[in-house]
Amino acid sequence: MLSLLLLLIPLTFSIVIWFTKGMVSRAAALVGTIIQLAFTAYCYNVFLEAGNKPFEYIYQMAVKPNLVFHFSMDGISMLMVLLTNLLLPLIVLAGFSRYTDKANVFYSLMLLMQMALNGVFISFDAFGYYIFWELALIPIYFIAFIWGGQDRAAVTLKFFIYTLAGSLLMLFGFIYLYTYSPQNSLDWEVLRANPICSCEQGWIFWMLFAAFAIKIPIVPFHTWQPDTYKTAPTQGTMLLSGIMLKMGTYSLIRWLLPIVPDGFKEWQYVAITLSVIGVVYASVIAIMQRDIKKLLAYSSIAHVGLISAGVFTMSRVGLQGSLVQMFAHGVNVVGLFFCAEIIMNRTGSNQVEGIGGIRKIAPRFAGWFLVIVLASVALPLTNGFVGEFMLLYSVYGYNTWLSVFAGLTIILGAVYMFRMYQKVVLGEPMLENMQFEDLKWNEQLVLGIIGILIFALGVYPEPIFELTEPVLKTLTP
Amino acid sequence: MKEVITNTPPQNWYLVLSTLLFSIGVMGVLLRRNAIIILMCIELMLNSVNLLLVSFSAYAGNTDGQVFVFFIMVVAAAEVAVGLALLVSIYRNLGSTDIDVLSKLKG
Amino acid sequence: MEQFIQPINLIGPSLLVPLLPLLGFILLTFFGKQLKTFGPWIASLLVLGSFVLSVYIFSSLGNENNLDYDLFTWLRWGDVSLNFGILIDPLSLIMLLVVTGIGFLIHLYSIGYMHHDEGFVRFFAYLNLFIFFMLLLVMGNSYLVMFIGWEGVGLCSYLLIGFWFTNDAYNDAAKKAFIMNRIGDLGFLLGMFLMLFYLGGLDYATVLGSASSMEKGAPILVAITLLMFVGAMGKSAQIPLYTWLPDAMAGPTPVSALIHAATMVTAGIYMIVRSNILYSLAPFTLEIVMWVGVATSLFAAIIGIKQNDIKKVLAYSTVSQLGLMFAALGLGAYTSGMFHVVTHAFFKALLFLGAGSVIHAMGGEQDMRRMGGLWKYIRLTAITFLIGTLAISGIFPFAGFFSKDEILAAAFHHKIVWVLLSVSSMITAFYMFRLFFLTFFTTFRGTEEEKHHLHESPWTMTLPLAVLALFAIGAGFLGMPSVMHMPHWFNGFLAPVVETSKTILGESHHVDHSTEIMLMLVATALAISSIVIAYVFYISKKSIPESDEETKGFAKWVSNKFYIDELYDRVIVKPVMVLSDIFHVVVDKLIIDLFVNASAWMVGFTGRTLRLVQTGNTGFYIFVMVIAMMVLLLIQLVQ
Amino acid sequence: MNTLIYTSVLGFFCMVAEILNLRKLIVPIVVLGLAIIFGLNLLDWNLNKSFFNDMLRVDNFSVAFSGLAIFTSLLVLIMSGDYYQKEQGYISDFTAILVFILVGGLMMLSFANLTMLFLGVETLSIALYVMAGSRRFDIRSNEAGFKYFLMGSFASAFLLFGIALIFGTSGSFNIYTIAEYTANSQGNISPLFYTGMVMVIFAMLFKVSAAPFHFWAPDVYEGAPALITAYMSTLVKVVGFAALYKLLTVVFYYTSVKTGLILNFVAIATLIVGNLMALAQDNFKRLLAYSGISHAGYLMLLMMASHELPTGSLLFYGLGYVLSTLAAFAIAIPVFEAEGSENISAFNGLGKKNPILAAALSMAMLGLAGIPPFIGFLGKYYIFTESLQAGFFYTTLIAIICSIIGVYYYFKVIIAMYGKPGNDQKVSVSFTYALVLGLTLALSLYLGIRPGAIINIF
Amino acid sequence: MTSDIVFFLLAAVSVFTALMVVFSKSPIYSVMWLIACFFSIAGHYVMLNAQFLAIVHIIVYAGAIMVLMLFTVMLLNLNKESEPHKSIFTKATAVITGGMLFLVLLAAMRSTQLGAYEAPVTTDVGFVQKVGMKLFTDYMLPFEMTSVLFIAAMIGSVVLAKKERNL
Repeated sequence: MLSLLLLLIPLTFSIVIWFTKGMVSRAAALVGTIIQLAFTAYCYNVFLEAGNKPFEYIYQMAVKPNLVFHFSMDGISMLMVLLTNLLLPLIVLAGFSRYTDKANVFYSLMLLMQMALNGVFISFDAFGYYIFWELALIPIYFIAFIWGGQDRAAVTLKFFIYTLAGSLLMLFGFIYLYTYSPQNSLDWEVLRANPICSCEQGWIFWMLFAAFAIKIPIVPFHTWQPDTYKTAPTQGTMLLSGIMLKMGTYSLIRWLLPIVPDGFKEWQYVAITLSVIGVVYASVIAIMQRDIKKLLAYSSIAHVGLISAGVFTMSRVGLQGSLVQMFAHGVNVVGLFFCAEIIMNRTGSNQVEGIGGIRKIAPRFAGWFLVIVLASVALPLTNGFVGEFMLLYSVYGYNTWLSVFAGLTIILGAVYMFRMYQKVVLGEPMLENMQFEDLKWNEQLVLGIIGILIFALGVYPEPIFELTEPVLKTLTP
Repeated sequence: MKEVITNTPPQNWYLVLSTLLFSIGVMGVLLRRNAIIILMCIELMLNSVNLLLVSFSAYAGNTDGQVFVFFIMVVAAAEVAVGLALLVSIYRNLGSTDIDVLSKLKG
Repeated sequence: MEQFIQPINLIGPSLLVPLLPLLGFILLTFFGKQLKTFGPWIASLLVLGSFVLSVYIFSSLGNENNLDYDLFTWLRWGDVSLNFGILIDPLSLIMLLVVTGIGFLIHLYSIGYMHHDEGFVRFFAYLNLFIFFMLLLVMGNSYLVMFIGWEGVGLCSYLLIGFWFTNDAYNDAAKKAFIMNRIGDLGFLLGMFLMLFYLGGLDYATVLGSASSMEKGAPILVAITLLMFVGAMGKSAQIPLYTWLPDAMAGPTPVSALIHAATMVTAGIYMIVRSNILYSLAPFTLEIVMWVGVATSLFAAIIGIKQNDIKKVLAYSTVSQLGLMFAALGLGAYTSGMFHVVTHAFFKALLFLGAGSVIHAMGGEQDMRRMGGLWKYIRLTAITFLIGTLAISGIFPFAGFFSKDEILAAAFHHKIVWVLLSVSSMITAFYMFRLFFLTFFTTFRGTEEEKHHLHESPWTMTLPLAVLALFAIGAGFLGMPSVMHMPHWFNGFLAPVVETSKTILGESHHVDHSTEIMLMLVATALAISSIVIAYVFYISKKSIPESDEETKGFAKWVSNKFYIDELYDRVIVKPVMVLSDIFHVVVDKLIIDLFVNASAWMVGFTGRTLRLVQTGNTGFYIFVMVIAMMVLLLIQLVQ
Repeated sequence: MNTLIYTSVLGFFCMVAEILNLRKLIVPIVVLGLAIIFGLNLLDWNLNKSFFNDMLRVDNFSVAFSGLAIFTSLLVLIMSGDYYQKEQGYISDFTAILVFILVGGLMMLSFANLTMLFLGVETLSIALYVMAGSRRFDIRSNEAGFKYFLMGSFASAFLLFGIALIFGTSGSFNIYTIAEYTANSQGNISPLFYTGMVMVIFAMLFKVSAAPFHFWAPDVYEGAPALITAYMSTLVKVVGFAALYKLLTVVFYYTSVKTGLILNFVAIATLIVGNLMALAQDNFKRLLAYSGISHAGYLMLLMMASHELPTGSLLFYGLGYVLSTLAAFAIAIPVFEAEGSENISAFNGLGKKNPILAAALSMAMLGLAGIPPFIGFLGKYYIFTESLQAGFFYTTLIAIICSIIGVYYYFKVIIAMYGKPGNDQKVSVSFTYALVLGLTLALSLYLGIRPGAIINIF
Repeated sequence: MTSDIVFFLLAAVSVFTALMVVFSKSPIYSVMWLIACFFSIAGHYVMLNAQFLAIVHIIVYAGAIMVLMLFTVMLLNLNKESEPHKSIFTKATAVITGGMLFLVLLAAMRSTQLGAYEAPVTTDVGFVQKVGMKLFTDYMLPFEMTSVLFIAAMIGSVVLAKKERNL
């Protein structure tokens, strides 16, 4: 029942918010997400004490074909739910510094999205999982489309169709599994216990992988991403990069690895090579990006490339590292995009070049921004390092040369991040009459919380290990 | 009244004849542009069916076929009525019954 | 390694050592506004506190016991768990003392030096953060913790080089430093992976333990040590990753003194000494280390001759000295290298601070061609600077003499190395005295305005100078050459650390006393001759270096640092930038996206083409239907 | 059986009402009557009886689909009151014909004899020819009506020829007897039977507008009055597929090997034609026509898999399609009237001026595109499951790829609503449209969550 | 044998008139040829002993439907060579298609064994009583439902043919 509540709270708020207006919507959204966060904290406690029993919920929708919503919880799910519900209040709060047109719809969609994301992470039946997976796409599409910037129609449509194409292939894979697995069930446990003949796992792997690779995105399935990140309103971009992208990496661990283990092994080398190529490729592109959000988008591709590479090593350290990094990247990228939003909002420019001098006017902002930049270049004692270390090590364990190649990310990451930081924040102000107000209370709060998370997890990531270790034990030999 | 016709051509001949008439009807539909002639060709097709049914019915000694023919006639009548009404309506608007003119809707 | 008794009572103080500067950093960052006047003092006092604690630990620990304590598990997966722990042994103790001691002095100096800067408080926050990371680096009980400090000091270096962030050239220098360091760090990281993979852990005890059971020259050890050495190259500015260090002089002078001369850049040496067992087991790497060290030493020294910026000269001298240290390490003389680290820390810090004082006096001018004759204006600075210069030139009895001599003695059996190193130290003596003469003697070449401005620095600046000068004189006596029949305290203190290496490497080529004396005399003679040459050039002839445009031929190459920066720019930076654009424009936009868009376009095109079939002509429709009908019939027929 | 008779009576009532001058009451009474008939129809659940010498057979299949057909007509008739407001003079005629269309549909659903099927098809079609051309002074309407008429009667001729051949070989019009014949003479079935079978299937495929027999649909949908388009695209398609399904599962059950390839061919063609050609459309009705064709393609998958008896999926998909399409029309009709255009551009700026309407239309479009959590997704899910289960691997894959393409054109409408500027003139939606809209969307959401009620009915 | 000759005669007439329907230039001739065709088909009915249908056929087709057509042709004044010619290509395609359909159908019906139908077994199937009995017992429902069809068609025709714009 607890898991149902996890869905119902945001859903209820989503509906309620639709009927409010302006400032009230904003406040209601904040209240809703905070309540959800509090509830998640409660769930976390319950989970630690009682395991997944209180979360088990099965709703049989139809008998033939067997449609089931099976909600449950394990360490990985809990981690992702925590991340989602932790970031949502921050994302909502981030919106307090600017006026949003039709705020009620905006926040209603956002809460709907939260519900869907929670659903994705606690679904233990592929059918329910798929429903939520798609459901998550609708609000974000509308958020990106209605409140988006330049070329929004074309860009968001491309995004939607691209991701949907992947999802439908995944659906095909799932249906095939359903039809030809002995039990005629899509339940995670059942599918895991009765893997389909390994002769078929190869192509089913690709069906599922297509969906995840597009969502993550792994090069070369990424071309929708930079433009979408750029066009979407920043809060949407935060949702996309902070949480939605994690759906892909989460699914690699949750669905791809256990369901088609042989296919996974068969294609491991391709997937891991693609991921690592993506890491370097995106990093190199990011170096010369002129648009701040696109730069961050490419950096995100690089980071998640490493995450997926870690997953594909199939090693304990890779999986553990990817989980840590998923959480860390979620926090960091939200912070980065928030900073980008602040910059773009106040200077009116979205270019890396030609701003400068922010540091001089708004030192507090510059400081927090630097902290997040450092976390994203994986400086030790920030959360970014923990995961990156483990991931690189896991890649090393798979192949030495790949790890050298992947390791370039720590150099290239520094190159593009510091280039951007220098051009945008340091130096003399280059815009005429630049007014750059230092952080407002809500921004201070958001960045402060992100900063605390960065260091807390960087110094003491143990809670994540504790949470996820039992699951990983079952996933890897 | 029995055995009125004792010696009839093989039934396959009727089959071929109806098929031929049917094909002529189809050909007419394809060939002509005048709607009313197309309508007549369709009637021809229906009649070939009728003939076929009657022959089947007669050879199998099964009245059902003839009853069906009756229904076909009924429907044909209704169809013609509606068709002609539509035709008249079109003619009023366009002054023509050329079906090639009726190609405003396309794409 | 035998197990030591854990001196539990020292854990608290040891933890406090790094935490005090961290506290300072936090205080100054968040309450900088409120602490405008007292902040720097608080920061300095906290570092002093660390120093005092270090002394306390030093005195109560001695070199007999180690403090090796795991605080908590940091990273773990499966059966592997990597702990966050501290280790205090003789080696870290030495570093602790140097870092906190010199750190404190430089804090103190900075109070005077940075007083008028608007980022006064921020500066101290950064300095404190640096001290924190540096202490972490030397106190960690595993390579992982060392890596934290390793990267952390890199960050601080970045922050401090780019301290005056409105100047984009400085920012570039800062970025360059960070990225160069990162390149090294990648090596370090990969080295750690190998260790973790093959040696089963990252803490020193495990790594060194399992390494000592391996045979000498095992490829894996060579690989590990080479990779770690790449890290050291980055951090300690060795060829080919040295170019950041001269640029790093963009930072405030105390920073140059603390980070880019005394402490951070020696981290590479610390690391190698720390893992001396590994290196001893990998003779090939040692060879490489030695040659890189020699090459760097000579190369940087040559470049140093033609530099005119007072800090640049010192920077190249630092690179050169670091090369010397690596050469020592490469020769297996770990303690000698470490000894030079310590003495170098003193005299190089002294020199930098002196240079800072000069710059302070000159109102920011750094070009030696515009100085001269400062001796009478800033007497104290000049005297201490002279001490530093003598020390670095290796004149008896200054600190540099002893440590340098030890290294040369160690190199003696390797004649070519010995010759090259001797040449390098000769050149060192030459350009240092060139610097000294150009700055302090003959006549003042600056503007009138600058002349009026000349004044001695406040006590906060001169006191550290004086203290460091004392050490520059005295520190050498910690390691008396055996010929003097005095205990070599330094070697004795570090003995436990390098014990195992000694046995691995076997008895080092010990030079007998007469040779030793001969070596000393040769070295001194070379140094003095250099000084004389410098004197002839710059005092007798009163020649001043020509302006940049006039430089020609080889000299032009030298003064332009052999165009190495330009080379890197051409060969690495530009291609990467071009590659970035190619990836973005050609691969991303053109190839991949084209593929995506083309498939979309194809679909649309097919749709538009199919539309033509829908002509609106009923006859045609029926025609197609009949044809299709026939197809169906035929399908049925054939089946 | 009662259903059919009462519905016919309801149709006659409309005529009488005209004479009695009860024009104002016609629509309410018919709606009420249909509602009652809907209830009566459900009472026949599990009746499983044949009537009139096995002319009709009422079984759960017929009850369920009749229910769907009646429900569809009910919704359309609710809207007809407002739609024909300006043509009060014809209201009784139109209402009667609409009811007679339903009568034809009901015959097609419960037939046990090919005579009934034929009469049903003809009743439905003839009434529809009239309705498609009922805007007498609109050339497009004329053209639509006449095109539909010509091609429809042409297809009817084939249907009859096929029936005749089947009758000739099996000696009966009763579908169960024919099935018996095929079952008994396995391997010895006359080629005439197969030819007849192909012709009958062809005629039915024509009715459901499967490619390459779809040509009439876009033109007729575009030209016909919007309400009739709505009716055609929903009722006719559902009923046509149900009848085809019944033919395939009863009459041609034992010859499914022969039908398989034909249906496969048609299914792929329909999927591709429907989805690809919809991409380039500007006219909303035409777009929905192609969308209807593409949905026919998905339903063709079910026809292919019909030997597995996926009746529940058929019903569910049909219902989902009806709900989404009618919802779209309930919004489109008032918008068309307000804007005076039937192009997609009529929706420009709707998101600004009528946010609720726009949201509703978005839901309808997402439902048609088959995106969760709307009913359209579940329908597709079932279809893919069924067809994969039946072993049609590549066809299913094509269907999946086509549904990706499908998203694009449904989103055209959404993009028009939210992404393009329009005028500020608000669109007012009368109560009846709102009622239909609310009903359809609520039901589609509800069934999206609880499909069990429908899907596992059989 | 006589019946064979009669059959061939009738068949020839049927096919010829049918072809004439298709190829006549003027609609009015087409109508006439069609009526002739219907009569020949009625002849077949008689041969097949379906007297009732033969009569109904004449009445409905020749008497009602064709008169209606003729009436329309006259009303709309279509009795002239108004039809623009289709291109030769189209014509050829049409003819070929028609021919091919015939061939395909024949091919599909090849080797047809209608063994059971060598000769009519009972010959009174087409008599009025038989058909009438069938119609009003077994086929009662369809018969009744034709009324619905007719009413629909009737209303439809009325609606479509009304001249005034609004009531």
